Amino acid sequence: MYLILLSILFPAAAGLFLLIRGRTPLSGEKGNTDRKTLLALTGCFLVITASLVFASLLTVKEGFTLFFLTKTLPIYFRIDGVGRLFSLLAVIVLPCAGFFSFAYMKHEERESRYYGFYLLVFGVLNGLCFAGNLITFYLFFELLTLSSMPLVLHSGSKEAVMAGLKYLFYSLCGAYAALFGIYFLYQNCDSLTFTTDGALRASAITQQGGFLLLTAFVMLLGFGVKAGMFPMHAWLPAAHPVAPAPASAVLSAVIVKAGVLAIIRVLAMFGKDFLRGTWVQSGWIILTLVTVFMGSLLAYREPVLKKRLAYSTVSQISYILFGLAVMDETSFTGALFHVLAHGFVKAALFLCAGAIIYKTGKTRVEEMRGIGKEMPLTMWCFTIASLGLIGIPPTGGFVSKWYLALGSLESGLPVFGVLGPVILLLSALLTAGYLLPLTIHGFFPGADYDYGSLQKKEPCKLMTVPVFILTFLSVLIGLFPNLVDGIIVMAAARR
Amino acid sequence: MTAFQIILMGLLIICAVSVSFSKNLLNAILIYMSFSLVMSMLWICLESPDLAITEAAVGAGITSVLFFVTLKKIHAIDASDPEAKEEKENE
Amino acid sequence: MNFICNIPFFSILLSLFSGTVCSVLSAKAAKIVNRVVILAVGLMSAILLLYLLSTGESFIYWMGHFPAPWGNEIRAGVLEAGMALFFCIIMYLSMAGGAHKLPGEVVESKHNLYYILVNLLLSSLLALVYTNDMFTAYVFVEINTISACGLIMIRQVGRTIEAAVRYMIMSLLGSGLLLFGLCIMYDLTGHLLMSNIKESVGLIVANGEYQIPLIVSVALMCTGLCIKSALFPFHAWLPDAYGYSTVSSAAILSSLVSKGYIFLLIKIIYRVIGFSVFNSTRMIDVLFVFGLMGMIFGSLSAIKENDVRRMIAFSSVAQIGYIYMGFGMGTQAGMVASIFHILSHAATKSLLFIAAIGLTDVSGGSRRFADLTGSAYRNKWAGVAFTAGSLSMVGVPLFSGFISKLLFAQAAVQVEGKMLASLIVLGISTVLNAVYFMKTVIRIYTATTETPYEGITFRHMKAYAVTLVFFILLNVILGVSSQPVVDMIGQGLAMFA
Amino acid sequence: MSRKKTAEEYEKTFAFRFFRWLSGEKDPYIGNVEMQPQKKYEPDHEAALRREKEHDAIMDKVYDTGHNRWLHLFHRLYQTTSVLFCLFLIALLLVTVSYLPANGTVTRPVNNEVSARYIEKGLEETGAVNIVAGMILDYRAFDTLGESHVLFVATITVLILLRLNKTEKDEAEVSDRRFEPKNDAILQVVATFLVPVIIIFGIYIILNGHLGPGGGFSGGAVIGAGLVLYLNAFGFKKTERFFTEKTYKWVCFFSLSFYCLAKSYSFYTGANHLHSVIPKGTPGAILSSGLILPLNIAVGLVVACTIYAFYAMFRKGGF
Amino acid sequence: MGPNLFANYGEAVSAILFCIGFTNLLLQTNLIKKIIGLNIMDSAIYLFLAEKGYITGRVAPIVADGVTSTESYINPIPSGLVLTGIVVSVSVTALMLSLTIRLYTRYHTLDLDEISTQLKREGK
Repeated sequence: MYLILLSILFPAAAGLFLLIRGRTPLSGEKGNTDRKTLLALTGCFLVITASLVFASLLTVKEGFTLFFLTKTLPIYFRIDGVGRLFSLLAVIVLPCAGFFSFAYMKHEERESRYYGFYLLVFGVLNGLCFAGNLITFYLFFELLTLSSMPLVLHSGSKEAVMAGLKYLFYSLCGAYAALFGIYFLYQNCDSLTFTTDGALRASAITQQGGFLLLTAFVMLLGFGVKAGMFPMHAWLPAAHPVAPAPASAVLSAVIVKAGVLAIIRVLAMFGKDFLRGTWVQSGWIILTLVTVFMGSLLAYREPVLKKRLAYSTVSQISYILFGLAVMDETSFTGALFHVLAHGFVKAALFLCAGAIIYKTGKTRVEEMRGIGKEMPLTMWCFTIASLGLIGIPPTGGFVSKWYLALGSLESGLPVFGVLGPVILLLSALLTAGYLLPLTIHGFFPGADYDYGSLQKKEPCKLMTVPVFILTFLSVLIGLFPNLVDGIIVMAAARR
Repeated sequence: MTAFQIILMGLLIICAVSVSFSKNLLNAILIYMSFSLVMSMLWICLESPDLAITEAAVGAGITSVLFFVTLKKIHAIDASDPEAKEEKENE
Repeated sequence: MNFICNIPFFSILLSLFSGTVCSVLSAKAAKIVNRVVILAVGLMSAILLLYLLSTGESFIYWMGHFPAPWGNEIRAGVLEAGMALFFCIIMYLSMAGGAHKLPGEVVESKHNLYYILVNLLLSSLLALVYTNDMFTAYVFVEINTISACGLIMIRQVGRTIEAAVRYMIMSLLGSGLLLFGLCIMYDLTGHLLMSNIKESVGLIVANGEYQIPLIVSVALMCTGLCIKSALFPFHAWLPDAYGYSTVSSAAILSSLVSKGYIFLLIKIIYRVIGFSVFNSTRMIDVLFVFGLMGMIFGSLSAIKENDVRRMIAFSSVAQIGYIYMGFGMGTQAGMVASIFHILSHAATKSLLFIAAIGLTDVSGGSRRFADLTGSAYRNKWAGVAFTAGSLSMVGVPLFSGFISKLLFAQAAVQVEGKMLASLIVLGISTVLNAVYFMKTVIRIYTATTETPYEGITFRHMKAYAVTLVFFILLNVILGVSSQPVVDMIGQGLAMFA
Repeated sequence: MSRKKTAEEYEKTFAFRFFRWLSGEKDPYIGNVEMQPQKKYEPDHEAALRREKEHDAIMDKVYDTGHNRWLHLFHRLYQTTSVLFCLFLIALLLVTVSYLPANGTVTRPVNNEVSARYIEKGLEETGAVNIVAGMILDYRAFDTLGESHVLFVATITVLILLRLNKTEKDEAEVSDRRFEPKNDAILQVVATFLVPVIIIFGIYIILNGHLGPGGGFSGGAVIGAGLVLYLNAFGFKKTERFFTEKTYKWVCFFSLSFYCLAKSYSFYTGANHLHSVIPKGTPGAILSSGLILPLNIAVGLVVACTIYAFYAMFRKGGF
Repeated sequence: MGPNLFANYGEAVSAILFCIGFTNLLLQTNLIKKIIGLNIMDSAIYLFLAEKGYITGRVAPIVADGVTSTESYINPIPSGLVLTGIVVSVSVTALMLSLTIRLYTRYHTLDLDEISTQLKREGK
């Protein structure tokens, strides 16, 4: 029990410590040592937190109540399958991106603030994954928005501030919409503790069925904002280009997944049987499919690399949401698998993009011709990760998309059962279309490329190693899906 | 007695309305003073001598004096209107 | 009679008497007397609260030698004692937090007058809380109004005097309506004591006689108190009054004075008219609609504002709208939510005012957002406190604001006809709150490369920082362990009946 | 057959706006929410002055009601609606009045056991011949305590507003006297006769408060009026010999303290059912009716001083 | 319309006076007239209250010759309330008038709208 609490409070406290104590590193000798201590501290904190989380993932079995907010609303923590999965993702991606940013953030101002909030986000994410009921979850959901916003607007430029505000307002609006759903659930459930399948009272379903469906839809939309679902996706492409690359990686790989986690929880609260076959399901599937297709299309048209990746996130997250919306065992497995796969891949991609920007300063795709010659290692990782995102067999992406398509076909939904896989396939083609040219032009810049000006720009180890790890993991789960299957099955059983 | 009361009340309403429409502030205050006096008479009619005494001392006396002083102060600030000598209204 | 039962009487008389005493004391002594009195009253109220919680029954205290319908009475129950305690806490913290601004904004020779006003304000609030007699309530409402006016214009700049005039005009309209309604009520029932009036009102309703005068009287009293507590269309005086008076005054005014009137309204609803009779009048719908409008328009005006303190003041308009919306729901749950919101809003709003003054002080006294940029770095404590207050206003869990919104939503869900309207407006207003408060928070945490203003460290504002810490704690306590408070409110309302 | 549109034309189409929204490029905050990029602070006085001038110009334009027809119209509308509202209020109140119990009759709810007891037992329970005095100073003394503090707090606010410091005070006196003759002989002669009469009358009203109409407040007001007359006739110099701010402060303090403490004693004994040691005396005698006479005296002192203080404050901001 | 409008002529008059005062307080631009309106409004309420106590044919509640029967005196309660009320209204009037003086020394006008215009012009 204390492990859970510690793994939430330690990083939060460490983050606050850095925020309060930290001052901007000065230039010169003193600044350098200051910076070194800061980095060492942050590194230690990250490692300690990660080990704490691992320890609690492995050892903690029972939930516990911290205190009661009101008589019937406890702050309750528990580690279940789904939480374990998401926590695993967070605990791998966050330290990687953290170490990456040690190199990346070298020339930015106010590093201590960045690391402070980074650690805060880590703590809050742990809380989010370990939350055992809806109110606790909502608490950490709000805190996540608030603590991750400073990462987005870190640079303090006008665009960054506007993007940060946009992120904040989109997320808050979504969260409030969801909050009203929570009020209704609170009225119609015996308790808000997460269950496996439906917590609604039978009487409520018969009496207020229509209203509850509306509530479910509003909650899905509200949490869908965080997951970048279609009508409210606009904050993602605005926030990503301005945020520092490691922050984008975290944002896209983990924080956006908080929305997915939320939707899984909501789905479990309402129960699949309650929602299956209703207009809510169809509406939701339509939204996800629109998002999948539209995201890919927009990514295809987008010239700025990070923005392209952001649209790609919009599209890929909706793969997961589609898998959830189908409400079929297989597709659910696929969705969970895609959470991991996409998390690793997208983090790797963003870190690669960050490395490119850091070393060459180029942000647009057409400028990146011949980049593979300059930074071969990075580009190789980029290529492999791209393949993962497209879903080419040896990678994790393939496995997840296979499950998704299979589940959708198995579910026997009238139109979407078939339409879904088709759109997924189309979108995968588009994904190939917007990611592979980068590799192709990167390695084969064409005859007119000026090889004379070419110079090796491979980044330092602090940058490449995290990228390697993430790429390797994305391939690993593709090669040995059974490794993850254990967790997934557990998650699927106790969702 | 009733007729007297009704006349007094009519006077009250007349006073109140003419306060609202009088252009000159001094006039307004004077009318308000008479309003208070009528009021105190009315209270005698209503068998409340305590109120009558108090109203006569306060409404017609003190309050009006304060109004006059205020008016005088205001004219003094303007230093333009020399007809502000009516502050000697007590009892 | 247990000796503890004397506490309400002691607290009122002590604060009243201390006002008189302060008039012959020097500024310094008056300050000490003021602090001691507030603390003593707070302590006594706490003891009384514990006593009442243990006995579980309210009691009546004769003010004189004569029993119920002949003499004055005061009455103490859980809710009253709790309110008194809470008012004392907020008042003490507000006074402590704003003490350092007083010498700069008020002439030295008038300091003791300021403390007289505060003492009398406290006594009038206590009397409003404890009284069981309508006419006593009216008299103390007047004391409350006049001393609040004094608190506004003690800092004598043009704006505050203008605001004081506007405040007085609105307040006097309100008092007039209240008194008129009270007179009609007296004519119908022949009583001035709350419990006796309630009996007679029950008879009147049962007989079906005098229906129209009854409704008109209720409407007049409600309108009067609404005007006095700055419900939406009557809020014109509020931004200037809160925005330009000295900071302790602003905190006290926004968190206590208007709340005193609202508490009186609650007493009238429960103890004079009767909850069910009140609900059967159309008055609650009117309150509901104006509450909703206040929530929206207050927030919209706050968004447009470019002066941080006026922004907070406009936010008060919105928050008072919340309280009236709770009344308008016409259920017990709505009432509990409103009362909780009174507490939560008082704790938060005074925190915001006091924190804002810290921020403006390190920005050369300017309240414009442009100058406030980065001020949270210059005064770290105020920055943190402002952020905490904003989070509470926005309704982030763990702060008191979340609980009150939760209670409102729960109450709204139970009311058939008004559910959708209240939930939607609650949502919109919350988002609007988020817009202007988070905007400010980002603004004060946007670092400036170069500022003309000096920062301030802990050493130079110990008392101020400690006050802020207490305020934040109060907020968090209300947000985390709300259940006992809500239970207490429920128990107190049950005692009202 | 598609027609190529120019960029400008395209920007106006719905499709463009739709795609802009779709791709998240549209920012609803720009221009709506105030948030500008960070600028370095540069003190620029000229710009500030210019801004101020422009601001003034704009304000002139907006608030020049003579030329601003819409504002004028709005004012008219506001006034009309207010008048209509007041007419409505009159109608409402008249309807209410018409439903009230009939005036002057014995059977109304107002004439119940409360007033009956005041009349029947008032004399014996309070010792006051004037039942009203007995009622406000004994039965309902808490109200009256509040009332005298209303007066007190009003004086305090007036002090806050109008009290001046030493130098300002002298100037104020000079400017105050500008328009009136000093030492008006007629006034002084009249005042010599009138002032003692007025003050004695006031004292009579106070002391007779429990026996007949009158009481502390009205008597105090009469005395105050006498003091004001004296002040007007003889000027501040004369009055300051016996009445200064200090006198006021202490008189007020002692009277109010006495009031507070006496009433506290009576409340305390009443509520705790203790025997009060204050004798009631024989009804009708001057020294009777327990605390009512001393309380009347205290109130009278406070009121007299307060009224004089009001006047002096209004005249020259101090005394 | 109820049955007692003409029997309650005193109350009716006081209602009308109340509204006149109310209108003055609300509408007059001149502060001093506003204050007079306030006083009229208060007086109207006191008249209303005093009418409540009045019973035809009885005398003021000052015990004469030791007669203490209910039949001989009017109801004393309203008189007491009005007495308290008058003090309150005097205090408020004094306060308002001193505010007026301060405001006038600062802005040289008695018109509140004009003052707010001036305030906006000052921009502070």
